[in-house]
Amino acid sequence: MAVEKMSLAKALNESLRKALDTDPKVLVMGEDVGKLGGVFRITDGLQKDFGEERVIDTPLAESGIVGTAIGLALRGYRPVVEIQFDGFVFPAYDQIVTQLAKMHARALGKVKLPVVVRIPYGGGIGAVEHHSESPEALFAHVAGLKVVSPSNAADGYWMLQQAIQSDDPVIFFEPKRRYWDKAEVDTESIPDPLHAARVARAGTDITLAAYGPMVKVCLEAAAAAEEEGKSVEVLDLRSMSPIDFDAVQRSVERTGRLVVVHEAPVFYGSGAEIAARITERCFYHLEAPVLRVGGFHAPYPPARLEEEYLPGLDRVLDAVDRSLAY
Amino acid sequence: MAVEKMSLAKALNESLRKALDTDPKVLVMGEDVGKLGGVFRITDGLQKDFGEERVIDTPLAESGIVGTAIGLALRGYRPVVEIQFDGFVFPAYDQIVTQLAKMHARALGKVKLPVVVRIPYGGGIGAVEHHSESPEALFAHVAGLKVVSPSNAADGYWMLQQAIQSDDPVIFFEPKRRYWDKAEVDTESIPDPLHAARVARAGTDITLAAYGPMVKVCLEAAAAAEEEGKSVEVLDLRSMSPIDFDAVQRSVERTGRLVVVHEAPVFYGSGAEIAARITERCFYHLEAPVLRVGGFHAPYPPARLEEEYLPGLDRVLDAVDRSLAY
Amino acid sequence: MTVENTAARKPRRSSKRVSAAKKPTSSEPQLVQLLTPEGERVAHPDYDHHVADLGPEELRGLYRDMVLTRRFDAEATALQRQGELGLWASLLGQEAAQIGSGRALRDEDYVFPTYREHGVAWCRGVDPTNLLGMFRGVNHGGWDPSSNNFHLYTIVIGSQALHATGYAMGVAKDGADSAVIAYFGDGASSQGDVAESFTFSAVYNAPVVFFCQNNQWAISEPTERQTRVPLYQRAQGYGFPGVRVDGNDVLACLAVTRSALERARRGEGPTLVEAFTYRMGAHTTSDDPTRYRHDDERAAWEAKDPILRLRKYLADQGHADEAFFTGLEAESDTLAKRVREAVRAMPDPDDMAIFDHVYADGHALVDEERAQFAAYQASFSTEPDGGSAAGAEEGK
Amino acid sequence: MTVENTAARKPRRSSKRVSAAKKPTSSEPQLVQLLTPEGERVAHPDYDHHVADLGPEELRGLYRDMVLTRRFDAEATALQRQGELGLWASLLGQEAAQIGSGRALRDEDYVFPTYREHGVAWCRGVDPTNLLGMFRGVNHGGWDPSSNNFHLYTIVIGSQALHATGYAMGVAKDGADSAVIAYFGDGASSQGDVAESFTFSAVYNAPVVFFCQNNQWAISEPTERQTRVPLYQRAQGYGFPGVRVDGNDVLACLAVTRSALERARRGEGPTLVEAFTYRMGAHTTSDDPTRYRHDDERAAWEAKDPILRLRKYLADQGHADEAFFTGLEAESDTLAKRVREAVRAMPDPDDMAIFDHVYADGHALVDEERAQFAAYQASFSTEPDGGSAAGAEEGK
Ligand SMILES: Cc1ncc(C[n+]2csc(CCOP(=O)(O)OP(=O)(O)O)c2C)c(N)n1
Ligand SMILES: Cc1ncc(C[n+]2csc(CCOP(=O)(O)OP(=O)(O)O)c2C)c(N)n1
Ligand SMILES: [Mg+2]
Ligand SMILES: [Mg+2]
Repeated sequence: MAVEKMSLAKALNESLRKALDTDPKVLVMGEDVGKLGGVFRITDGLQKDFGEERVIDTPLAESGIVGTAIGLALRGYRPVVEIQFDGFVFPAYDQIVTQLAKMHARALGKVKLPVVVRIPYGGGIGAVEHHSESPEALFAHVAGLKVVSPSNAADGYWMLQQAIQSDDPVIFFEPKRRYWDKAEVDTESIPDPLHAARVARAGTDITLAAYGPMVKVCLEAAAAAEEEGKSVEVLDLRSMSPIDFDAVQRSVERTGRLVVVHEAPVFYGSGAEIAARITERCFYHLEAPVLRVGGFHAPYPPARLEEEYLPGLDRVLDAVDRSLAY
Repeated sequence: MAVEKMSLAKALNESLRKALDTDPKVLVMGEDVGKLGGVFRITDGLQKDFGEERVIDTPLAESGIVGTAIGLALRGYRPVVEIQFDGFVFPAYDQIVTQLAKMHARALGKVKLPVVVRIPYGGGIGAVEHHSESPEALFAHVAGLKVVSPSNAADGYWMLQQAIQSDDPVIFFEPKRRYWDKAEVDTESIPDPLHAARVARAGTDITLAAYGPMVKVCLEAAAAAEEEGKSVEVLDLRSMSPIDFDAVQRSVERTGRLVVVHEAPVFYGSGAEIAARITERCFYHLEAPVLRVGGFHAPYPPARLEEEYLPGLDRVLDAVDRSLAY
Repeated sequence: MTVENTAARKPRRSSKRVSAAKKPTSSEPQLVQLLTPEGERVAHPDYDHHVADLGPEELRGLYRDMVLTRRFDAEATALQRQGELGLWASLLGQEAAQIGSGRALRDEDYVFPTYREHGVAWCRGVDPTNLLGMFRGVNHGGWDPSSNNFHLYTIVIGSQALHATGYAMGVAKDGADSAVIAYFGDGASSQGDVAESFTFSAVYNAPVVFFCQNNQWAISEPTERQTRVPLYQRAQGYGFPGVRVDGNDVLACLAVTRSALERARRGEGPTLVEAFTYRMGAHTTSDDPTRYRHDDERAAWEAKDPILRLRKYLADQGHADEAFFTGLEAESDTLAKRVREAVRAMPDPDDMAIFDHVYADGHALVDEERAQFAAYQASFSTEPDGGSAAGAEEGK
Repeated sequence: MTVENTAARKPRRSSKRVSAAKKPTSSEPQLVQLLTPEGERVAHPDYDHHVADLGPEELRGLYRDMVLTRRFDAEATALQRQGELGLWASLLGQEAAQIGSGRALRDEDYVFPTYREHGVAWCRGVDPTNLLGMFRGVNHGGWDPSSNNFHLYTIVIGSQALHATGYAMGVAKDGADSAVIAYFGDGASSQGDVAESFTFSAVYNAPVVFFCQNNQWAISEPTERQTRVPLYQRAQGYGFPGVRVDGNDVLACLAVTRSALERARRGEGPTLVEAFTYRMGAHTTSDDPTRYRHDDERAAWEAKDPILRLRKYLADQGHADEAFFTGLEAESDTLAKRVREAVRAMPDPDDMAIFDHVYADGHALVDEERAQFAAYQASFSTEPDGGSAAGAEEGK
């Protein structure tokens, strides 16, 4: 049977397993991805089944992990790299920005860099510093990278398949606090394109655009708003680079209002890009300015404050109300 | 005499000299900053006059440079670090983002990090890869950092003074293709606050907001537009974090139109943040969507294409026309 | 006496490998040891004089430090289980490495720890409860590093080695008669930042000691995933000495660290100390070591316990009587109680603390967001005209 | 014969330092040399057999490689002066290091260069004009690395050491009988990436040779700013061998690199080769070395010229006659002419190339921006209804 209910974590694990099984060039690399199966168990059992040559525990050096993955890609491999937590991607940032993103262009297309960098990201799990960040804008600004984030198990399974099959480097942000959320996964369906947004809930009064962990919050907000008689459309953007602006435009042309929601700080965040572009595209359709709900311009706070820091139901609804009040 | 006409390069050099002279805790560190005086000669003569203990040639390791600067700051020094070119800041990105930006908050204010990271940035000098980039958004998104860029010699002198005196880490972007542009510098005047925007040219029909290398282009565009009977206001933002939104708002409330111009790629760039926020603040004042003129979503191209890639007079005027056509 | 690394030696003698012996190395690493696992004091020509000043009182002091540290650590683990802490990184097994090196420091020396140096913090006089804030989730550290010359815990592994090097460069510039010590783990030794700190400290001859606690594991990865030769040898290639010390021998750790610090203070530059020890517990309370290592390995290291061997020595030498040991137990209980109570009483930070200390000199956007958030929060308040859900509920 | 590093030896003998001798090191570094600056062949027990196969023809081949490379390099410098190139990084003085190591490679071996390995490129059969595109500013490299197993030039120093290591890990996975070589400079040796590549290659036993051209300078910084001991010793601390070779001796460079490559292919893992040489020219055509170094230093190294010593040897041994040398001069002229013409004929890229190859699988925004830019460009076209300035002018 191709349809099974599973958690996002399990879906990602199944997806890696399938990739390793199908393509001998696929490798899984990272810290503790072997026997431990990764700190979130996304690679659980893979080393046991595919061996140490395919599922590789690396030295603790993120630049080294991505740098050697680039070399392996040049040799014809398709490395899927795990960065243990969002806050630890920065030692690899130079390799990602100056090498991984640019080498294809540097070679005028003569080399391809099919490297996936998986990053569990975002807050909500009560963790210590550096374990709850949402740095997606820092990658989406960089040409040469593709940046995506699934919000549910089915997308987790399929988007990871597509990312691995992509000949471009993909930064794959996994919403860690949704790892244990279950959904039906049809491993034989034909998935949406990797970079297409999806209408997660149809509505007519206002559009909420989100991705990753915030899709669930937006769906809850939409349900709550419905009780107040407001019809809220929720778009799951799925991709932060490219962004499916056409889908957002279509929705905003109908609703006339847009709120973008993400965990990352609002300042210079993806909401800014969406607001700027959609305002340009839909200037005469917008009844209110595009509003943004997201993190504050502050380091991700200690765990006991994260409930306040993270955009939740109430903050989303507040923005919906503010938008509708225009 | 306190007023002297000098190049931006010379003004920066004088500013460093004054800081070294005034405060024994100020240090200058970087690759080739000693005998060579830096590849752009911004530190010319400083090691000769202040010695190797104050003007320090470092090993070729940017993470090491910023990381040791942090340690020196903890010891009470005020290091002014030079990154040789924009494209070489990324090996230091981890230290900047996870340490320099966050340590003050981590200590609940009990330590201060008065570190200035000087980065010659932007294109227009016909250089090879990695020597022409504008990565300011990648720093402005990060809380804990301040990000500024002077557009002229007088601001170069004073903003660097202020950055060095700041108890916060400041990423100081120097528009390298303006290094040789001269202006009057009054070394005894009272400067504007570091993060205040400045009206570089008053106008009534439309506002251009820019910083660093693009201010000159915008001023030229404004002059050209005047010949066509359009009154263009040019704001020199000077600071990308914080952004002086009040100043932009004041201007847009008068002109009703805004074009943001920068060299950095438009996608997820500072123009997005400005467009989003100003649209929210000035929703009923805007006669046209905020337009953005900037780099494309592509690696900075080889030198022979940079004239096309860089926003020039014509592309700014085109945006002015498009805005006015709304 | 310099003895061979016993973990590596046994399988060589029996000429077949036992599974727990996971450190086959090409060259036989030298391990500085002054106190055997059996509690026997052995002589070492290079290091004896560094502990010659230790009388019974000082030895009891070291013992007390280790016992109290272990007790504090156990209490913190318990507090995590009880939900009072979100996480705890136990130092169990590494007491000698931390107390030995920590007690080698002078007041004016400066420490850059990782996230596990609770024993070093103890030596610096940092109130143990101060360490718990970040693990409880009420702050990211928050203590004042300059009060005890003990920097904040650093979670991004290896970063602090550069801070230590820079700080030491500053110490040298100041002509101060002090030194700096940077702690990091075997796993962190692979980070480029650590290598760069070796380069910078060597080139500038900075007065810094790199103290690597090789506890054999970086979460699930054995040290072989980081190096194929003993870690202390890394220093050589950068032009400064490296030494491997028995990390479960508090005397040897004290002696070796004192020697390295003196060298630094004399202006002879950096030293790398590899304390060969063992992480007896899980990586953190979130970790499950049964997935990747065998119990027999742990058992082998239990026989080398740092506290037991000093206890034997103290008892054998008549340096401590039963009253001392029972008194210490009572003191441990008191400490544990104090910590427990302090943690439970630790208030959650105010919501608005999110906006505090982002900048030293302020930032317009932070001010704006703070004001907006305050207004937003106030909209849920109980004021009669509040239209929010909270207000409505209160108004029933 | 293993000789002492002569730069360091002289002052020791005279027991006072001359200013040009800027490498006082604690231990006397060993330098592998097979051909003295005077063109004398000296024996070396470890390395002689690695060049035993070289007959007169092969020796003339090495000579020819060095001469043509130098000539190409000089032409490129001239082309920069004439404005045909925006920049040039000259390899002058480093011909032996590059030709020696480059000729040690087999076809199936793979090279990761910096930005200065024009001689290695030559050995790989890369058309020299291919190298000039990036320096002219028409591309960022653009050649196909797999055609000659010669990767693109990498400007961010040190990065490519990791790519080489990863590639070598792949070679090992494939069970292929080949090896990888990574070039970097003395300055780049300080980068964390280089250290991490040492760690990874050692841990995975990757078949990679790290070839460090220590040309004494990193722009204006002498090697002492990067290390206080000879660089080849760095490898030791990571558990693999390091060797210093006379980088101006093409035979020694060939022998040492062959030996290291064979070791890699045998599955014995990485080797660090430090080629002790000298950057005779400026860092690049943008640099002004008079600001930071003395002429006498350059003069001392001129006496060790890599080409001259092989010429002497060839002549002394009767391996080459005057006809060979004059023939080679003519060949050099032809090469220079071909390069000059090719560069001058090198077209500027089409404006729209900005949008090419950003992604392999496309990206909606790139497509959108391409279309917008094309329309914008077209608005300046000469079409009668064009309202732009350009159109108006044309319409006059
Ligand atoms: C740059 C970075 N990458 C990954 C992590 C996640 N992480 C935390 S501790 C740890 C293992 C560290 O091992 P080691 O350095 O040996 O120290 P130990 O925990 O054994 O004391 C890892 C991988 C991190 N904190 N920082
Ligand atoms: C990461 C990085 N930082 C700085 C630079 C600027 N830069 C280019 S070459 C160079 C000196 C490199 O010296 P070395 O490694 O000795 O190589 P050489 O040029 O002598 O061949 C520097 C600092 C760079 N290219 N990359
Ligand atoms: Mg460890
Ligand atoms: Mg060099």
